[in-house]
Amino acid sequence: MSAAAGDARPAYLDNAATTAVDPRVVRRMAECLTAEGDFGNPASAGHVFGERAAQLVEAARRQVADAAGARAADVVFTSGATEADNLAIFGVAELRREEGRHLVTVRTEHKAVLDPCRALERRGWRVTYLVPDGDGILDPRRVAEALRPDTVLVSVMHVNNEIGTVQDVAGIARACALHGRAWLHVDAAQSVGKCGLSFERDGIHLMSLSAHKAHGPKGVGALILARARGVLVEPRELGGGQELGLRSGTLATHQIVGMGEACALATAEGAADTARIAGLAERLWRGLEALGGVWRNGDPARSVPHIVNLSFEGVEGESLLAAVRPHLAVSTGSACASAIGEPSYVLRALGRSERLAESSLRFSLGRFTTREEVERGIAVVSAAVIRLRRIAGTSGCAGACA
Amino acid sequence: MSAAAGDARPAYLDNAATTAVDPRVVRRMAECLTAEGDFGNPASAGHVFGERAAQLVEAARRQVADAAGARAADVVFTSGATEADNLAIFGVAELRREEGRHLVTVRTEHKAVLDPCRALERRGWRVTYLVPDGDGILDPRRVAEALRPDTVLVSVMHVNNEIGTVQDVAGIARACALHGRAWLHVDAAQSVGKCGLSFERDGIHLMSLSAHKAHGPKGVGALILARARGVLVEPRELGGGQELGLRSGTLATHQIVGMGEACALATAEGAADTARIAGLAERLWRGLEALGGVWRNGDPARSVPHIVNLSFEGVEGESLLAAVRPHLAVSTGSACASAIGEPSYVLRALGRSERLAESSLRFSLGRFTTREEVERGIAVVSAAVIRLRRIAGTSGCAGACA
Amino acid sequence: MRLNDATRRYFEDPPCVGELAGPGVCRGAAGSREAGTWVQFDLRLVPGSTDRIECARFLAYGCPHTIAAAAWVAQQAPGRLLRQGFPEDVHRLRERFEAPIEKLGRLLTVEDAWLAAAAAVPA
Amino acid sequence: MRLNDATRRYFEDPPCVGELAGPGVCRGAAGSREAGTWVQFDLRLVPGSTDRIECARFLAYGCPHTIAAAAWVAQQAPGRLLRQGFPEDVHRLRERFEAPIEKLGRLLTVEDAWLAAAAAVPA
Ligand SMILES: Cc1ncc(COP(=O)(O)O)c(C=O)c1O
Ligand SMILES: Cc1ncc(COP(=O)(O)O)c(C=O)c1O
Repeated sequence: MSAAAGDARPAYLDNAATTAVDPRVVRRMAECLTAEGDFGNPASAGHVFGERAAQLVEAARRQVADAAGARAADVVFTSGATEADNLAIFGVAELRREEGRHLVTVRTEHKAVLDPCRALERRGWRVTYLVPDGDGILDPRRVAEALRPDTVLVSVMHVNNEIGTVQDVAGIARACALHGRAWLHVDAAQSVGKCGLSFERDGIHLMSLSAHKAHGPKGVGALILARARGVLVEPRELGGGQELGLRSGTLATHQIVGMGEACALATAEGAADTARIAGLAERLWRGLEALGGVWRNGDPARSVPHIVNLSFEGVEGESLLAAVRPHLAVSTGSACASAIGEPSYVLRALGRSERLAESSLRFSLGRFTTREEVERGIAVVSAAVIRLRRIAGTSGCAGACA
Repeated sequence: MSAAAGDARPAYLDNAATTAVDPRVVRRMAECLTAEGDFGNPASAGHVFGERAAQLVEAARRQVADAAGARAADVVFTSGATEADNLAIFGVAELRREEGRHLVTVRTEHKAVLDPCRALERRGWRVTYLVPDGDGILDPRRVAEALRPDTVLVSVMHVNNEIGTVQDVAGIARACALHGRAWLHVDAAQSVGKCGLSFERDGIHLMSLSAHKAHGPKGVGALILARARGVLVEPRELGGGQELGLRSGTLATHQIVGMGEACALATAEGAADTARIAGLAERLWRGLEALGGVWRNGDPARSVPHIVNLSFEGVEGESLLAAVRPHLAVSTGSACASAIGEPSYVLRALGRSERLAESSLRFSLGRFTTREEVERGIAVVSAAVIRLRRIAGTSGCAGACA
Repeated sequence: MRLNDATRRYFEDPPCVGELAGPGVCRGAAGSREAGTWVQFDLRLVPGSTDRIECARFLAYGCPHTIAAAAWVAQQAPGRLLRQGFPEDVHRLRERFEAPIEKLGRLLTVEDAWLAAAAAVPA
Repeated sequence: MRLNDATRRYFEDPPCVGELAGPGVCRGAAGSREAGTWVQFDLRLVPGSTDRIECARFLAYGCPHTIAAAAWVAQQAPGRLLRQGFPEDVHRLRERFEAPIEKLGRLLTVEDAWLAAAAAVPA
């Protein structure tokens, strides 16, 4: 624990829960707030305050579209990826309900996808939940097999928020195109800046984004819909008719401008950030692997380096967390899951024992993660694991006794 | 038009569309964004970044509750009043659908209330649309008469966004309590800082708030529900389980902190602001009344002074707007309505002719409105009306020829 | 509501606003204020002529395009012959002021007012 | 996960961790690592005594409350008599460490391990 002594705040290795906003993003946001700035309501057509705000929103829409490989006209701003996921799933279900009432998704999706699916099941829809392999990867052939004539939507996340694995969404899109009429929704909340997105090229129909996982502000996201390919949703927020009537509500200029800027930075700097983070992630893994009895969740060759999820044998999960958290901000499950406090259903779906799933830590790195924070992470976790194994009498048995 | 010459930007008299964020609010928001600040995810229980963010959210919840005369535990944060209105109406309808399928609302409500009601009608619900009197006031007895055994919700706005009239929500709440089991939803998006709100004392069941009408940020609002009195809604955003499961999605700390601070400032300074604005509004009215043929919409004795809605005889509406808008940011209908471009249904509901409704301007004042802006407004509008009446040949006939 | 330069100029500072009186003046109007568009032209003929226009004045209650079009038309009047008809094809007029297609009816009201004034010449 | 001061102290720096060997040591365990909670006590009796405890050591695989409670119990051991039973009523122990009620079962595992060790004394 001495590694952390004297430090005012724990090292932050929880960037998959949320990231610090980039100061360049903050600067752009600040320009849209006060009386001297562009504070107008983008819906106030006809006076310069409104027109200027609308221009800023449209410029941001371009930036978001560019980061996703999509057309600007297909971007609908929302309050985050949770709303985007709900809009995609309920919105398509409502729109296409006469065509069929079957959905396909994956056990390792975020709750913002799984909970709407459950709600639809309660209303009589059928949902197939696919299980990825032990490395977290879903074979597109499994999707093809699950498609039925009445399947209207397939929902598969791109970068998994707990283990960082990247699904082959292009392959899944091809499977959907070949076998039936289902649209493909991709939850890409964790993807921006971490790996390339190509909405148009991959033939994706709907995609959810969130700004705050990529050094943008919390409370803003987007649903991208391939309108030129006939994709639509039944709107869920009705009123002012903003966003082509697909999502009413005053557009939050500063939030949208912030998301746009964060996307532009991700486009410009994402590859360099990722390369640097890959080095840090490798150091973290090597440093902790040395403890013995440490398992890496998800195939690193098919994952973004930003998320390193490790299971520690021979230590109990709650004690591991309690020991490291005063010195290190890390998660077990996703931040959302930690509001509820249940063991990671994602790791369980990958076949980890309940015990080992509980003794797992998610380290997640971002643009502002320093080498020093990673070293601190290694020191803190090593000390905790060694101490707890000593107390548990499991020091000598790495590899067998968990 | 010379009144505006040399000014970089038009005078902003469109505070009912949106307001500039108070610099004190901006400062608090800025503290929750960057790596040095409280950028954590409030759902990240267990490390200080998350805990600190959660504390800030809870402090803001208190501030919002105080401004509304409600209990902090009853505040559910949303992305704005549009979402709050949709959650109230769809959420109650879904929850209580077995008890009855009748709603009562008013023709002069915001679209964020009327459009959900229309959507419910398409699904077989019955909606009674009450019409206020010519001054925009709804007699609570009209509500009592409209209640049926199967009425589950009454939705009435507090401060009207186009004409500023204040409904007797306490009286309407009493009518609801006496005649049936309907819950009362109050759209108070325009109320914060303009006049007192007393959610608990008035016996209101649900209330929608928005931050950006009261010098807070756009993109954040709240739905208040009297949970202690058994009021609930069926949630519409599912996922992480935030806000007691009533509204999932990562809580946007800076937005919520901004709303809290805006509410605290409204509580502390709203009365003084309102007194000052009343003086400015009086000056505006006197200055424009002198033109002759100018009608005030809504009973000023039962309105907030922040909104002054005037109809100008003898000038065509589009020309009036075109003449003033380069020099003055004002609205005809609400900002939302102006995204669509239809004549004000609110003024029509009050019995104004289509012509006169179109020739109306909404001047709306806020904390940052200066006397100079009001004088500029008087000068710009007077010049435009005089010029257009001369062109229309209606100069001599104020009072009869519109 | 985007106004092009011509529209803004003729709307904000229209020439030929007003009425004419006296011998040789013919007046015509079309539309109604109640319906949202009303235009009146007064045409004064060159003394002794029954065809050549000396000058024109207009009044208009209507949108910026209506006002701008009426002003522009009145400005073209001096020297024209009544029998030459309306100074510009209505579709050309609409292009000149980039009026949206929904406003064609209002420009036709401008033409109707002009034709009514021309028709008011004592035979 | 809020830990009170006592829990944090006994969790972060627990006394009496380890095992004992040799004559006069009795060992008992309860729970299982697979189920998430496992506790073992080694009690050494004062030489010659069949009742008075000289010292105790523990091992624990479990949550912070389990570790803290086991450490505290082991610390109380020296000088106690076996027949006095578990050093503290489990409900009092739960209050001492402010463990949530759901964790009562884990504290009972600590007690079970102690009782198993006491029962292991050669009769
Ligand atoms: C994969 C994934 N989907 C959806 C969400 C929800 O996004 P938001 O926080 O913008 O509501 C998150 C983050 O919590 C996520 O990681
Ligand atoms: C009365 C009223 N209700 C609802 C809204 C919508 O609120 P928001 O802009 O926060 O979506 C507005 C503002 O546009 C309003 O004036």
